[in-house]
Amino acid sequence: MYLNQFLFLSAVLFCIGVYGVLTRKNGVLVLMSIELILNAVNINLVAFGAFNADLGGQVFALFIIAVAAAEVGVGLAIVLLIYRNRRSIDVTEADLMKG
Amino acid sequence: MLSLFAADAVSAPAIFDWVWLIPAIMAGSFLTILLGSKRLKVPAHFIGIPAVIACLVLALVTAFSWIGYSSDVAHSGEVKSEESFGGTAETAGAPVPGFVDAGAPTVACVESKHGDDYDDDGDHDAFGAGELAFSGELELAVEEGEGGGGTPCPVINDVTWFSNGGDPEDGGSDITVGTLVDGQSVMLLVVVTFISTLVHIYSTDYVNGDRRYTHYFAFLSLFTASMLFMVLSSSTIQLIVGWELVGVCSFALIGHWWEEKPNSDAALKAFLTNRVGDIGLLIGMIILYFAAGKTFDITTINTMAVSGEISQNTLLVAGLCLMAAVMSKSGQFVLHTWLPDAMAGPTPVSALIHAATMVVAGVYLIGRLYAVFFIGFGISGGTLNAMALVGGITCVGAGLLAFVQADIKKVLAYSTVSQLGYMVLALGVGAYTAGMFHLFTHAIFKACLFLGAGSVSHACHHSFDMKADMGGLRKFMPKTFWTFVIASGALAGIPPLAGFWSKDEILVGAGVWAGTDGNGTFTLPFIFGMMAAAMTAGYMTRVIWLTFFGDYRGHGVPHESGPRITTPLIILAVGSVFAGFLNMPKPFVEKIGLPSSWGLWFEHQVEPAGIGSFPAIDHGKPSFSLAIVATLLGLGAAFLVWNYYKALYAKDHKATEVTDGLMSKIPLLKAGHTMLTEKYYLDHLYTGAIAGGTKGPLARAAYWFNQNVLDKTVDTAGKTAVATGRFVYKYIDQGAIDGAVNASGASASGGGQVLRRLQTGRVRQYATLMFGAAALMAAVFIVAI
Amino acid sequence: MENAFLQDWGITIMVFLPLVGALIMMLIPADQEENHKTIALGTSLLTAAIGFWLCVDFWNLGEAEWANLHYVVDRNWISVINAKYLVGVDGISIPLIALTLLVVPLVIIYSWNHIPNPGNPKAFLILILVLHTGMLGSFVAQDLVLFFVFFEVVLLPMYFMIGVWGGEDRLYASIKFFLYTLFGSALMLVSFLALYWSTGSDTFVMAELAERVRVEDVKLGTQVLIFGGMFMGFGIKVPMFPFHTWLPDAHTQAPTQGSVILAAVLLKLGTYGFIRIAIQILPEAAIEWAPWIGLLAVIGIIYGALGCLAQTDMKRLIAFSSVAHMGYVMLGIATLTDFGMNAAIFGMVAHGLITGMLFFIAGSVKDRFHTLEIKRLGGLLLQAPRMGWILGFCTMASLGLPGLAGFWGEFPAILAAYQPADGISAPLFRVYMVVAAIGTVLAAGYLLWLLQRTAFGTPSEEFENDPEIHDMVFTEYVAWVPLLVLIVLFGFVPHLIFDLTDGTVSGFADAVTALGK
Amino acid sequence: MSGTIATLLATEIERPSIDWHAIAPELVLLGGGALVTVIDLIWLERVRKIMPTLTSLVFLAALVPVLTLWGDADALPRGLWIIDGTEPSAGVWEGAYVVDNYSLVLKGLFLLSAYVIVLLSTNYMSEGDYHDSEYYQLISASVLGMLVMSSSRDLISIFVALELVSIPAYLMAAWRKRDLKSNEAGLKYMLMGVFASAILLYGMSLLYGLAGSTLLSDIATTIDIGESKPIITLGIIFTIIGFGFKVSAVPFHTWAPDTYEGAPTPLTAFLAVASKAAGFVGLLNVAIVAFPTQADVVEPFMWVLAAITMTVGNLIALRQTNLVRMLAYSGVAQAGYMLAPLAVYSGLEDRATSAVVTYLVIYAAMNLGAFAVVIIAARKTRSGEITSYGGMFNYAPGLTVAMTLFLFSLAGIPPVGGWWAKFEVFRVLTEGNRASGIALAVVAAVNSVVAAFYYLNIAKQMWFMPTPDGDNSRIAIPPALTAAVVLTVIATIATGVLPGLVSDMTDFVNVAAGQ
Repeated sequence: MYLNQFLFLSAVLFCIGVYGVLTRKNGVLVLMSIELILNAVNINLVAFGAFNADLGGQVFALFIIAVAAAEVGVGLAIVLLIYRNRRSIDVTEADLMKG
Repeated sequence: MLSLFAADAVSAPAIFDWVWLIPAIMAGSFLTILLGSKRLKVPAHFIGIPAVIACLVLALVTAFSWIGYSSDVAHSGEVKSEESFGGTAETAGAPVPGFVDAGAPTVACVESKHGDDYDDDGDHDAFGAGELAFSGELELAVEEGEGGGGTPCPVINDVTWFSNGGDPEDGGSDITVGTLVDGQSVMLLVVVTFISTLVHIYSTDYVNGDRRYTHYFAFLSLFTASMLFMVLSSSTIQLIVGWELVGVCSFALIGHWWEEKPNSDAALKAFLTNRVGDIGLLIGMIILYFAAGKTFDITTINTMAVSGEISQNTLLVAGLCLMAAVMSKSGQFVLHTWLPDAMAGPTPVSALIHAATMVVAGVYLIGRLYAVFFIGFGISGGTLNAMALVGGITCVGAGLLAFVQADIKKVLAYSTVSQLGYMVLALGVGAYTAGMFHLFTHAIFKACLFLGAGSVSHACHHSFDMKADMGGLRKFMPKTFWTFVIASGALAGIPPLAGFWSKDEILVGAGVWAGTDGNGTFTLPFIFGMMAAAMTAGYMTRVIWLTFFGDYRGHGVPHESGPRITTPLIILAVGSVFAGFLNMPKPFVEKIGLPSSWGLWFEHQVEPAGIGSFPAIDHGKPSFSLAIVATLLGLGAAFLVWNYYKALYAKDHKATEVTDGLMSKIPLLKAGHTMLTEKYYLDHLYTGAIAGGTKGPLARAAYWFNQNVLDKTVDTAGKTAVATGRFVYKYIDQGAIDGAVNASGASASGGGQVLRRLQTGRVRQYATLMFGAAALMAAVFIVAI
Repeated sequence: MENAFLQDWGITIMVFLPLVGALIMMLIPADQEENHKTIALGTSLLTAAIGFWLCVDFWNLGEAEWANLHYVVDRNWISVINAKYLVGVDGISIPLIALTLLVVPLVIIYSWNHIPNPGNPKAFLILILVLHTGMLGSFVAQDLVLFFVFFEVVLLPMYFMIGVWGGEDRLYASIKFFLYTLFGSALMLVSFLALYWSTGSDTFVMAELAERVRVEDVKLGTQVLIFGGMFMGFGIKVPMFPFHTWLPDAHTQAPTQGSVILAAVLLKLGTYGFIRIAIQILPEAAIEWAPWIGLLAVIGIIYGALGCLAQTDMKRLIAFSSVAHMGYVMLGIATLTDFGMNAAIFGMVAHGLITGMLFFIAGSVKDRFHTLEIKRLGGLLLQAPRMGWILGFCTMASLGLPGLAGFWGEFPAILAAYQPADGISAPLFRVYMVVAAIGTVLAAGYLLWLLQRTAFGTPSEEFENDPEIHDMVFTEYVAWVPLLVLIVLFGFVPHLIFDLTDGTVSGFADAVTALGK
Repeated sequence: MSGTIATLLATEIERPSIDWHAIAPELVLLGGGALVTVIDLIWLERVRKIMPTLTSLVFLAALVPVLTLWGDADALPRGLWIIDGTEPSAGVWEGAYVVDNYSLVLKGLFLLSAYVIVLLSTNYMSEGDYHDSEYYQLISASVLGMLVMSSSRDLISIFVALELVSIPAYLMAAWRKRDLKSNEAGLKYMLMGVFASAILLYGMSLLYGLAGSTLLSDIATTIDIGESKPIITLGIIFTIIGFGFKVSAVPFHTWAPDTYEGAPTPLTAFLAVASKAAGFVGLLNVAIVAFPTQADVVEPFMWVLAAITMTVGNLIALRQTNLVRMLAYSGVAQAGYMLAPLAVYSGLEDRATSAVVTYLVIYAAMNLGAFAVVIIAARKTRSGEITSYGGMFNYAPGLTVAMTLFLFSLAGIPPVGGWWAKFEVFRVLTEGNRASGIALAVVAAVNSVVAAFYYLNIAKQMWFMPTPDGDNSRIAIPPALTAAVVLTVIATIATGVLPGLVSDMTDFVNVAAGQ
């Protein structure tokens, strides 16, 4: 396997994730898109770690997984909160404050 | 310093060290009146009159001391001068290097001055009082000297007021004040205190009951003090100070009745016109300051001018600048317009300030810095120069204007302008003594005329309108009449009254008439002078007729004024008769069998001939034929006018002007007459230019003037300035400059408004912006780096 | 020798005492108005006592010593940039310090019964005291950073004074004042820093910097640029044309006390800065800039006068006259000669006294007539004769009448322009001289016109029988008389100031001369 | 295999000796926070009243080891492990966690800011219907993240610290559960935050890949291998963007105004001061420690970022009508000034760091003060509109004076602190005598004038305008808030009058070496 295959995969995932963040209205989907980006990062890290024969990349990836879980947890909580007050999880509707 | 001179040198009388007391007394009088009069419940004149009399006494003592001193010097000098002619300088008593003009026994008057500057802290007390009380360092340099040529040097008492820019050696300069006593200043000292005394006395009656009686006397005192301060100046900066102070007093007194706008307008006009001239004064003095090696000292400047250390070009430029000051202060064309307006002030003030003293300050200035003018304008051997020309034009131009005035004071005002022109003309042709002498005699008879006019108006319910409110007054007020006639005669140059002598000498000085040999041949000024001589007699005859002859045209019954008014008139009239005898030509004196020393007595006292600070001038030789011709011209003009009015009277007892005479028939004459009544359109010109550059025909300008400006005679330059000011303020200041500032603020604010639209409130767009910017920047940097 | 106590503490106590007073006042409830006035006055008088003691002690050092810094206190302040708490006074700071010490108590006395709307003497007086500290500090600071801080300290109180107690347009005026000055000082700061870097970056002390500029041989181009930054900073404060537009607004809208302080002291910070900092440190650049400064100065003279002639409001007219008068001061400075700079400092003091007085009068007129519109005024001499005469006196002083203080600021400046320092075009300055001389006519014009329209004539109908219009009151006498006396005193004894400043100024001028040759 | 296991069991691990003193602040905060949580769990409502007190005591307690560490200056810098003299027991992450002057100053700053924020929160939280115990625990957690951040010199720990700072803040932003604005604030902050950290992580992953190490100092030495410049650039820019979000640099600032406005005001203060400071610390760490050789990328990028940040922030702030929003934009602009030294940091790493930290310290004092006043004023006006501050001088003169001082400090006018912060920035910008630096200095100078305009606008409202409802009754200020205002006023004035107080602490030597 070549390193660039992983990097390419990661880049594609990253782009899909970004696309998702920028286009999805559904808050949960946005969070999932971000998860995609984080996984792209993880692939990068693991691949580079292997490439460099360094454990650091994998450790980093583990940390990211753990932190991502916390992030999504909090994120979902907030989305739920929004849903409870607005009966909608369309993030584009939240524009009370602007300017 | 004394040791520089021979052992038998004549020492200057002690009084010369104390002349500073004279202005100081008047300043004290001013302060006392201002602060104390009301509180002490003392009428203001109780303070003012004793003060001014004390000054008069001191001035007279000074004058007699000067006479004695100068004759002592002349006496001791005569002996020496004969020896010194042989070239033995050591016996001349002043073996001072430099400045010795070949042939002429010139005495340097300044060399000893800065020879040894010393701090004299012990002498504080000498100047511990009055306005010369300065704390800190006091440098006292007493300089006394006398020349071998028979004329004493000016006696200067200087204190160093302060130093600026370091010590003199390091390129700094000492600024000194002090007194300079010489013939010219002593003469003015006497004139000012004398006229001032009479005016004080006169005023107690004239302004009796005025609501600002105290204030009036206070300013009279202040004026006298300032005038004396200026007269005694030893440095140009002191002269400037005095010059401005008399201007302010003039301002305050012209505007004495400031409740009425025309009065305050006149005051403003006077002050502002003088300010215009002051530009020249300041610049001229500055040029001289640097040219003479950073000094304001008048004697030094004169000496350096004479010795050629200052180039003639510099002197010319400085002289021209100073001429501007002379033109404004002494009412020369074209800056004379303020002087007739200044008649808005109380009449005694007009007599004192606007006839006898302040207005001659310009003439005095020329005399004070005569070396500068004489050499700068190249008077010696000249035919025409700026000064003589200005003087000539003024004396004729103003004389013409005097013919068309209805207001008696205005006639006198224009006459004053004309006579001041005469004096300037005299100095312009190099007739120094004649100019000064005319100043002297004119002060006396013109003061008499003004006070007489005041007396007349006192009788005629405070009107000055000869045509409407006067006529036939000789029967009601004989004293006023006779004094007025005598003074008019003196003014018109009728022998043997005062004006005759002084005027004659001026005409002689022009050096045109055969055998007079002046400094040059000043043909044009001479013609002007002759014309003015004729005109003077003419318009004074007109005044006398309109005022004292014919029928009384006013209302009520006029009465003679009280003794406090008539006494000064009589004193001045006597003076008008006799003042001229002070400077009779020598040939005449010899011919009538008087001692020779009576001839040119005034000249001997006043003219500092032969000293290093005075230029070598030539004197014209008197001519009987010229005197006769000039007198005949005057008498002829008077005769014509007299007959004109007599004929008029025969037709209509109340008439004052011919309504269908030649004036109205011949267009040219009519235009000329209009020209005169409109005062040569000078006021129109100034104001017209301001108000929008009206360039229409003269008549339209006149009409416009009559309609719009007559009751709004704001100072001429003022209005342009105001208009310009408005324009600049509105469009440049508030428009462009301020606008730019405000606009940049507005655009910042507008930019903020636009940028706010970025903040849509939609999180998706935020994310897009964030990632878009990130991607864009990454792309740019990757490509660029 | 300096008094030992003054040597150690004199300046510091003088500068910070007002601040202590202000702190005490902060702790006292606002409704005890009398207490506040008493404390404020007491503080300012105490400050004045110490300050004048210092001045007298300085005077007694003798003329030879006046050129040097005295009572120097040198402490580390900000060690990372080696900025110091370095204060001291010499001949050119003493006159301005004395002026400040005099004016502030007078203003507080005047405030006794002239607290402008909306009242609240506590805050008002605290602001004056804070201003006091800032102004004194600026005049004693010998370190650029310290100077900068004091220079800026005066901003705040003045801003609020205009904004809270000002006239109808106060908001606009106060913000304009603030932003203009801030803009100038931002550039000034940048130029200070540039100076710091270009001279080896280890000192902000003015005298040392002057020395270093010479030793390090800083390039002329750099010097000129740095001078340019200072020029903006000081020029706005002066204010010089064309940065003057804040001044008329600020003056017009400020309460009387604010106007007086602004005219009497604040404007001088700019001109003082020019002499003390710009010229002392960068004489070479000063020669390059002199023609431009001179040009702007004479433009200011004429322009200010024209501005005055266009005014319909008494206070605004006086404000514009400041532009013209400061033009003379700047002309004097631009000559870079000792005579000119002496005149400039004299002009600062004279303008402070005279224009300060004029603003006092304008304030009192406003108090009585509730308007300053010249058209509606008139006949002041009839209704309040003493005030009218004082107005007349002040206009005379302001137009430069010899024998009064104004003359000595104006005439020597014009005189010095005839022969500027070596290296500066004399013909050019002679043209400036003529223009400046013409300015004196215009000055007479607008001032007398003002006098005529307000003091002369008869009162208009609306005020004819107004019972509110009365002559001067006690506090006005107390506040005004010292100023009037000094106007006369300095007119007759100008060397009180000239002698003081001469030594220091000659030193600066000699540095210029040495370069110009 | 078993042998291996046996060997493993038998082998004594040489446990690196941990420098407990060095990490004591974190430990105290961690332990204290845990203790507070336990107390809350046990006694519930009964201890609710004392929660803020307890939390603030925890912060102060954590400050003690910071001070002792500072006092033991000779032992600095120190790391997680004790390094004995003879044989360095190099741990895996040797150099990943550094306690030096720089980090100690920041720790002190974070703890004190947190203390003030607790003071600000006390009344706000207890008077609303909020879960205040949890709030304080979240704050403790977030502050712990900040402490870690200031010592972190490793990508992993920086990331963890960043998330530790952020995640509690997401929750707190949405704390007013029933308030739609607060929900929205939390949502926007959270979504943007996680997106930004995702981008940050992607950048970090690239950097890691090229350097082969997560340690910043390793990255500094190994990254400079020419051929992968585009990747390095991408990595650097993405990494910086992650922090750029945190410090609300334009154009990553968009969340800030909305979140500031919607979130509970004390939390806003927290975000504007502490959280932003944490972002700057991260930024400084990577820029100074990891990218000293990459100045050709970082500097221009920072230049652009600084210039547009201060300009856009100021211009938009000019048009704000809501005070909190205006403060948000002002904070954006202030971030621009703080970014500016990084535009010229190469060769001046220590000086740039000093300038930024000095700015952070002074900014914390003045901005917290401003928020304190906003919180107090809101108790009366119940509005965030700038116009509602009209006439405040009449009913709360002391507060008005305090607010004025904060505003003038923010505008950078002596003698209050802000001037020195700006001065330091200007000093760094002009120091190298580089055109870019001077140009940025001019931009900053012009901006500070623009900024003065809107700060003055508030001062104007308070001093010059009438009270909108005409109610000039005095307002009662709770002691906690009074204390907060007094503390911040003192700090603001002291830093301005005696800048040495800050500068002597922030005069760092050799930050980059982490030694």
